[in-house]
Amino acid sequence: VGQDLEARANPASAVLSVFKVFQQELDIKHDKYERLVKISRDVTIESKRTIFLLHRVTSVPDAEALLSEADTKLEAVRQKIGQIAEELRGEDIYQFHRAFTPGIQEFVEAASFLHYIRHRSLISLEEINARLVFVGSKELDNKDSAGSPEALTFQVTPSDYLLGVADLTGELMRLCISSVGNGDIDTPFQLSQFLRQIHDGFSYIGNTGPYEVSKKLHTLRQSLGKVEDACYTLRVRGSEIPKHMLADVFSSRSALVDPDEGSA
Amino acid sequence: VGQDLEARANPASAVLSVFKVFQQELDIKHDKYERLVKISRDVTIESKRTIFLLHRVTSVPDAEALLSEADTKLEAVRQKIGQIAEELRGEDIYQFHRAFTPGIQEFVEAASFLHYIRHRSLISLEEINARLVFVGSKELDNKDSAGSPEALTFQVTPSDYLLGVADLTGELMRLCISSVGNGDIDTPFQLSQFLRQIHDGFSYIGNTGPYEVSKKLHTLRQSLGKVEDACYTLRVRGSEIPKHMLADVFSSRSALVDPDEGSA
Amino acid sequence: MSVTEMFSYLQGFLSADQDVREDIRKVVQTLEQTAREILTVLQSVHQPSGFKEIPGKCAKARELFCTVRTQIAQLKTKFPVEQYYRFHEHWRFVLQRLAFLSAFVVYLESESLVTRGEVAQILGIEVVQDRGFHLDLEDYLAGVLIMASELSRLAVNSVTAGDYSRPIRISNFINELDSGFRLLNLKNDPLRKRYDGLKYDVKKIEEVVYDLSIRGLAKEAESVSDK
Amino acid sequence: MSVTEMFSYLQGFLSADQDVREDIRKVVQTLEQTAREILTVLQSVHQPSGFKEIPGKCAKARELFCTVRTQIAQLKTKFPVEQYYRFHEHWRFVLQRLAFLSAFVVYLESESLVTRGEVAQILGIEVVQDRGFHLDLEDYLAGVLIMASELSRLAVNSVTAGDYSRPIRISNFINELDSGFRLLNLKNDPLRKRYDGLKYDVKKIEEVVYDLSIRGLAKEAESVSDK
Amino acid sequence: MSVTEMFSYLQGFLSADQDVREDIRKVVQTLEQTAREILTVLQSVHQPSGFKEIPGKCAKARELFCTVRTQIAQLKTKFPVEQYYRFHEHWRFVLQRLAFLSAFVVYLESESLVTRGEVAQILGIEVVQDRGFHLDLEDYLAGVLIMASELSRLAVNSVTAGDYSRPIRISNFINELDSGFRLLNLKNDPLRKRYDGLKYDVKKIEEVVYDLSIRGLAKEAESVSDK
Amino acid sequence: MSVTEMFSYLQGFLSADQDVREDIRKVVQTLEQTAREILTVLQSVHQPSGFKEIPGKCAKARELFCTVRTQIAQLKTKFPVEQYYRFHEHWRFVLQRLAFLSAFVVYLESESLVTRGEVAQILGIEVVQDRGFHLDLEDYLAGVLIMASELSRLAVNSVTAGDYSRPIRISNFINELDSGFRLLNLKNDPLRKRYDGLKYDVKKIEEVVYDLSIRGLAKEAESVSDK
Amino acid sequence: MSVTEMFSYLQGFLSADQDVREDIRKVVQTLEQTAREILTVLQSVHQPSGFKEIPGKCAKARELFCTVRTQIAQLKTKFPVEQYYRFHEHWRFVLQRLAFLSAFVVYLESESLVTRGEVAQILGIEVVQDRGFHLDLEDYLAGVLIMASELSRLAVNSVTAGDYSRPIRISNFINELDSGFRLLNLKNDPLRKRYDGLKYDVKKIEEVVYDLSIRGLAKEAESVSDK
Amino acid sequence: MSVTEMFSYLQGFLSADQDVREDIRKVVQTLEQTAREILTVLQSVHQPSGFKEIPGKCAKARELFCTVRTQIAQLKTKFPVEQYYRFHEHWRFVLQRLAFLSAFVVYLESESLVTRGEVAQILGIEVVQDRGFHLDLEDYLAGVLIMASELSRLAVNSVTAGDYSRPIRISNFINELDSGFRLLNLKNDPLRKRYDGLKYDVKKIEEVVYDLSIRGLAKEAESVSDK
Ligand SMILES: [Mn+2]
Ligand SMILES: [Mn+2]
Repeated sequence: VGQDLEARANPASAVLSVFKVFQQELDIKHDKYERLVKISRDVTIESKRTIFLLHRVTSVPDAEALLSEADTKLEAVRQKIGQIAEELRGEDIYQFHRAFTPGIQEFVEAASFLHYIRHRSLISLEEINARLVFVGSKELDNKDSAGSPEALTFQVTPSDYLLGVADLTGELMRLCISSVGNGDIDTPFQLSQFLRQIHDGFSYIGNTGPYEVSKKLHTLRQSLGKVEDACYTLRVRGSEIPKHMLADVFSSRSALVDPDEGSA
Repeated sequence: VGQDLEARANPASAVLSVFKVFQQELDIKHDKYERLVKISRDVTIESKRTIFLLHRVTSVPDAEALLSEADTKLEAVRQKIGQIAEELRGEDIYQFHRAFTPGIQEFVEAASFLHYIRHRSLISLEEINARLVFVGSKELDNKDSAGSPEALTFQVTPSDYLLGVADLTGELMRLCISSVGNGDIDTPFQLSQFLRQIHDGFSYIGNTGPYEVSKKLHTLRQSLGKVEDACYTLRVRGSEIPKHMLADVFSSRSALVDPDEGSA
Repeated sequence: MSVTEMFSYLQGFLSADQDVREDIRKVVQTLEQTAREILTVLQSVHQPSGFKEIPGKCAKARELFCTVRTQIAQLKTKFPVEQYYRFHEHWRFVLQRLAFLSAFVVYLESESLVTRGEVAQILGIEVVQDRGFHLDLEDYLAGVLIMASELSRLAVNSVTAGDYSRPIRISNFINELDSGFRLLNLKNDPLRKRYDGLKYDVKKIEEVVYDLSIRGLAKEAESVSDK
Repeated sequence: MSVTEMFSYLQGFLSADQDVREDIRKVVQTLEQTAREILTVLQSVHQPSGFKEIPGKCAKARELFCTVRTQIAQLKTKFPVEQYYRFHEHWRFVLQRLAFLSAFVVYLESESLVTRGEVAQILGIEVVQDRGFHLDLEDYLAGVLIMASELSRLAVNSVTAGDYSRPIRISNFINELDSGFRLLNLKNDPLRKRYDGLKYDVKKIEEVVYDLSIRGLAKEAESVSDK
Repeated sequence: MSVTEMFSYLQGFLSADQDVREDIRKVVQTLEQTAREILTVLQSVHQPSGFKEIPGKCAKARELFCTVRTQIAQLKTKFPVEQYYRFHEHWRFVLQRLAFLSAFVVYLESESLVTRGEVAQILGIEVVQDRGFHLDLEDYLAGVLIMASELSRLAVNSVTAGDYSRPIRISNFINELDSGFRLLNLKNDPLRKRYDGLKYDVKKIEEVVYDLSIRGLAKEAESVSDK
Repeated sequence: MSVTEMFSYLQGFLSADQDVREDIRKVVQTLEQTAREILTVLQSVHQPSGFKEIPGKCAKARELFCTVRTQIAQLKTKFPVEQYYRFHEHWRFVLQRLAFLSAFVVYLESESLVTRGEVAQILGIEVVQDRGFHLDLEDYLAGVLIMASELSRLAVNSVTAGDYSRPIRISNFINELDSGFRLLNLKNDPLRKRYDGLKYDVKKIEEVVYDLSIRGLAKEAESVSDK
Repeated sequence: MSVTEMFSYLQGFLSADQDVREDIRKVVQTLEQTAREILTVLQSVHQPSGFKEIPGKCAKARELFCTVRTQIAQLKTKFPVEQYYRFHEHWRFVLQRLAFLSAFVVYLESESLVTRGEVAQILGIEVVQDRGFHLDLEDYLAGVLIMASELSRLAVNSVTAGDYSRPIRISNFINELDSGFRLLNLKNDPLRKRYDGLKYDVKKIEEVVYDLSIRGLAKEAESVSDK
Repeated sequence: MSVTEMFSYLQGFLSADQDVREDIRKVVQTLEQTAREILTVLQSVHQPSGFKEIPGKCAKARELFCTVRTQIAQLKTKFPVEQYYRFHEHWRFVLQRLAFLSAFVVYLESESLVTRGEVAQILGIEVVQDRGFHLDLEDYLAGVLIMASELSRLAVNSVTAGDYSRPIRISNFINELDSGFRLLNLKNDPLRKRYDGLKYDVKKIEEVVYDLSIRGLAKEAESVSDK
């Protein structure tokens, strides 16, 4: 490499020999950064696909099968995050944060979406982080279980968690509109309640959070508005039932008036 | 996958079965796009490193060795571009152009920089493209030469070429300033001549070129200004020689007044 | 070759490119004009009076698609076929509109989803990229989504026109379409945004069907169509 | 844990983060104040009168670095050591200035390039990341580059002050530095921009040496320093 | 002529231009004030109580248009007539508002589309450019589109006020307008964007008519109007 | 006085200014915290369950306004009263939020528009500038407009919660507000942009009233409130 | 006249307008091409070899201005003369470039400031608006400012080419220009921004003259030109 | 008070505010005109011929400052004194220019740094805010920094005019100024950015002194001034 030519020219130069070390240090850092960017892109794409998969939940009969498929997909994403953790082993994670923050936010979005669909609650930062513990460097490779059982952990930052949850609200809004379209009137009311809680949470945090959160607040407010509008429409139209051929409705569309049977 | 659950739900649905095909087609396309983005990032980084290497040419004694090292580096970049070409085999290259254009522009910048240093001229689009012909899918693997000798080519677009050359001017400016610092007064005048030609070329093209070129024109103009200023300074200070102890200068810094001995 | 010659050569290339684009723009304008005319023909189906004339309107639209084919044939001559995506942006918008109009005509005629192949045939273009000027999958899908939104409007206007069975058929059709789209992994692009709109169309149609149900009009409609 | 509780918890985290940043900002302000004082002490070397007093000025600056060490010691207590890069932006600027001042003092004292270790020692911090509050390589390099630009100014002012040998020594030093920097592959970041500035410093110094050469003052200088 | 004399002379032109713009701005402000007053008068038609008073409100608005004509007459005196487009931006916004208000008054009076000529007459200006201060075609169309959006609001409020026939008439009118606009080949400019909004107005009004239909209120309305 | 002495003296002013700003920032932060708490309290009125508890929530908010008054009292002590506009930007945002919250509480309590004087009283500040720390007219108006948008949301959620009369009252209120704003000649500033949003709120609420009217729920609501 | 007829009729106006703009765009493109050719010719004066050929280059440019006049003559036929400002944006950019090129040629020929009248004559247009297609004052001034920046580059390159007297003449010229511009009361518009750039040109040229003066080259230049 | 009455009343405030701003803008325009005239007078010091006439030019400028005082006196009458910062942006720019011009005159007269008090006196305003219309510290400092950049230009032009001692005096003065500024703890605002420019002025002037030194012209200058 060029440095050798240099060094040959000034064999005694102390300056050149330290700069050779600097060159290596910088290159190693940049290479690591690049690798992290690439893994992060993979994490983003696979998380997005998981979210798409989860939206199919309102249109398939066997929701459980779909959810377990989502589990599998997220497990693959988790493995990718394991690679990130591997790269960050012994590093200050904030040093390379910009490289992988988009991917992690998308993962939070996907994981919290799955969690909501399954449990109708908000996954906590702790729950997310608890899943990002990796044992050994090749956790999947079970034959090697005798190897070093040193636990490797990845810690999602509160900011990334918040940003992921902010994006989650957009997906919840989509889920809400789909639910109405599929004749499920229970889910929209549940979702409006849940979204309102998240909205109130974010407005409680206000401008003390990271700058990007404030930017996403507007979209969040819009999503909440759409969900509230959907509930409003359901209520308004529901008001008409008693006046027109009520029996008919009961017989043909019982699901509509029995809120306990919504697709949970 | 989720589509199977869907399909099982509506086994007879023609719509679902065609959308299953669509899903595949889209995923394949997006995956290819992603791969191209990643290769392009590699091309960018390696090209940039080649450019850094080439800037060392003014400070090493054996320029040839350094240039051949740059050749080796660019050959590696070329191989990466071969991978791009492989991905694009049979595709309309403009379909994925946005994925790899940054890398290709950086490659043009590096290749034209090397060419200028070696030949003191502007490499043409044809010369660049002529090098991007790849024989067989694994050109390096010479054992396999009996395999299909199908030639794979990559065509740099005129726009990418122009954008790369626009960036080249920044590197030439840096080379010029370094040359002055290294006491080489021949190169700056050569460079100012060359840069002026490129500048006049770009201003001849004017706003008929792609939008990004117009944006880079301002930087190009600034680089030219810096080079012209450097030449101006050399000329102005040169004007003082005859009046003060001329002999001294001849003996101690003969290189300065003998423009034929500049480091070519 | 001197730098000046090289830039002259490049300038030649750029000028040629601009000329090609100029030519394309002109043909695309005529296409847009025809597309607006087809739309005007088909818009009448939203009028109470227009429901009976659907076959006639479709025929009329089919005729205008001849003009479209001629215009697209001209468009094809304006640039090398392998550079489709270089100029894609110029006709993408109108092609999506035309895909929509094709899909709408086919739906009105047969209440079925037009295939990509059928659209290609109606427009006189290819399905597969390597065979020439073709219909990009995304553009086909965009056209289908525009139709979905038009159908939600049609469902509303059908009721106004006193046709209570059509909304129910539209509902079934749109639901199937929705299931199809759910299979796709879209990027954050205009298509994704349009697809988000589909949910609102589905919702709107569901509301129409609901309104019919609670008034017993849906049943009435079914029994009518059963006959 | 309810959503409200979760957000309260997060809000707590965010508030804590803001408090930490507030604390850091305050200490950093005192550091900036001290850095400006050191700079004022060292600036006098550019004055014709200042040249003889260099050792005294350096000693004075060394004293002020004690204050710096105390202040950095305080800074270290404000945040968990493993979160260095989380708050890096807050002190990056002043740390580069301090690296520059350290490098400048060392150069004035011994005409040699300060090592990263020496800077760390002067500032009372670590070189290696895992050992605690450290000097980032990029920040060290930035400091060195600021010094290079100061040296080009010093070369000019040395001539004004009648010292013709110093520019030549500076020239040799800067050339070696330039060779060193050429080995690095920098990203398109502020450091790269600063490094581009080095070329102008080298050029300026070369011009000074040239001016001395053509007037025979360079030789004079050498013979003086040879004695 | 020296450079100084030349520039003194040129400054005269610049001052004159600035004075003209200042004068125009002042008259335009009074126009905006009057436009807001007319709007306030016409807004009352959205109130349940306002429906009966439409003729009175229109008469009131017509009176205020006298003031508008006086103000525009003043505006005309502020600049040479052939420099209309030089200062167009100053009054374009208010002229579009006034075109909207004219169109709205005329619709409320006669349920017909105001022509460009009628707007020009109401505002006391010309239609064709060569005859003086005129109403630009784009500004007329913008005014008509603002009215369309006002009518979709009126359709909603008519129902609230218990007038079930007006929405149906508005629906027909807006559909006609929509067909009309489809004949136009608009550029990608603010007008085009405004026109894209028209389809939401059309849809909204169709939904109002739908709501009336499915509840049998539309027929009721017809039978009322038949009497 | 030497230059050094002069600048040392000037630095005193700069430090004082920075200290004042630092102090202001800190108090403003506590104000923002309290404002967010009040918002959290009041936002619960959008919950279906929250409707019955409005008086309680208002009382709770009123209590928190005591804290606000204390905090503003502190703020007042941080700078000379005649320099209000020098530091205006620091509290402008939170003051607009507080004006909104005051207006919202007053509306929830009495369904009337808070006056600028009342807001001033709730916040413990003056209306007129010469009497001390005051509420700028633009800030009061901004607060009122934020409330308008909150009320359009409330109208929607009232219906969801089964309260059909509140939207009608909100509609009347907002219409009055809209007429009021039309009297103002606003500059092209952030306030104007906010005001442009008011027409969407008006339209939104009108549509809610429409939905109630067409289903006969508006009448029902009236008869309920008549009792 | 039905709405359809009315809009068909209006479409005629829109088409006509679009055709006019299309025509203008085409001619403007040819003008831009010629302007770029003139620029290429004149830019060679920056080459060391180009200095002797200035008269030849100017003659060459003058020839190309014939083409410009023909093209502008064509441009004039494309639209009614009183609609100059309607389409001004289409040619404003190229007209400023041409004003610059005219000013540059005149300066190279006679080292004097071109008047607005001379530019108009070179381009074959009018000075005063009422007499037809004219050169707007702002466009003339923009052209002059572009030339000022070209002259500061020329001053530098003159020295490189060994011509030491030209920069001094340029310096006087630019200073006069600067005084002239200081008489103008410019608005806060693009022209003002361009004018702010002039002071950098002035400073740059002063530094060139300084470099010559301190080396005694200015005197030399004077004595040469005295002969 | 009804909402309408309330808003009518509020409109009174808004109108008054707009009138005040309009009045301020007009007076500020006359101030800008006078400032440009003073600048033109002082610019002549950069001309070789201008060096002898400095006292005369300063006297001329002093006269024009009378006009400035009259205009500022008018400005003061346009708004209540305690609302200085409400309208500060309107005159901030011109006040900085005037502070620069005052500083430049004082420097040319006495080669000393004008104090804030002196500037205030020249402009007929107060130093301390509580005593009325005053000179903000930041505006004073901005004016001083503009002068520094003018002095670096003056150093260059002095050499051209053959005055070799002035650059050395300017160098000392600017160095003192630089030390002064280093005592200030500036925020990250426009002033800070301007201050960052000071180091380029310092460097430029040092290079001028260097050029004089290496050619033995500095000594010559000293011996001249010694006499
Ligand atoms: Mn998402
Ligand atoms: Mn580059």
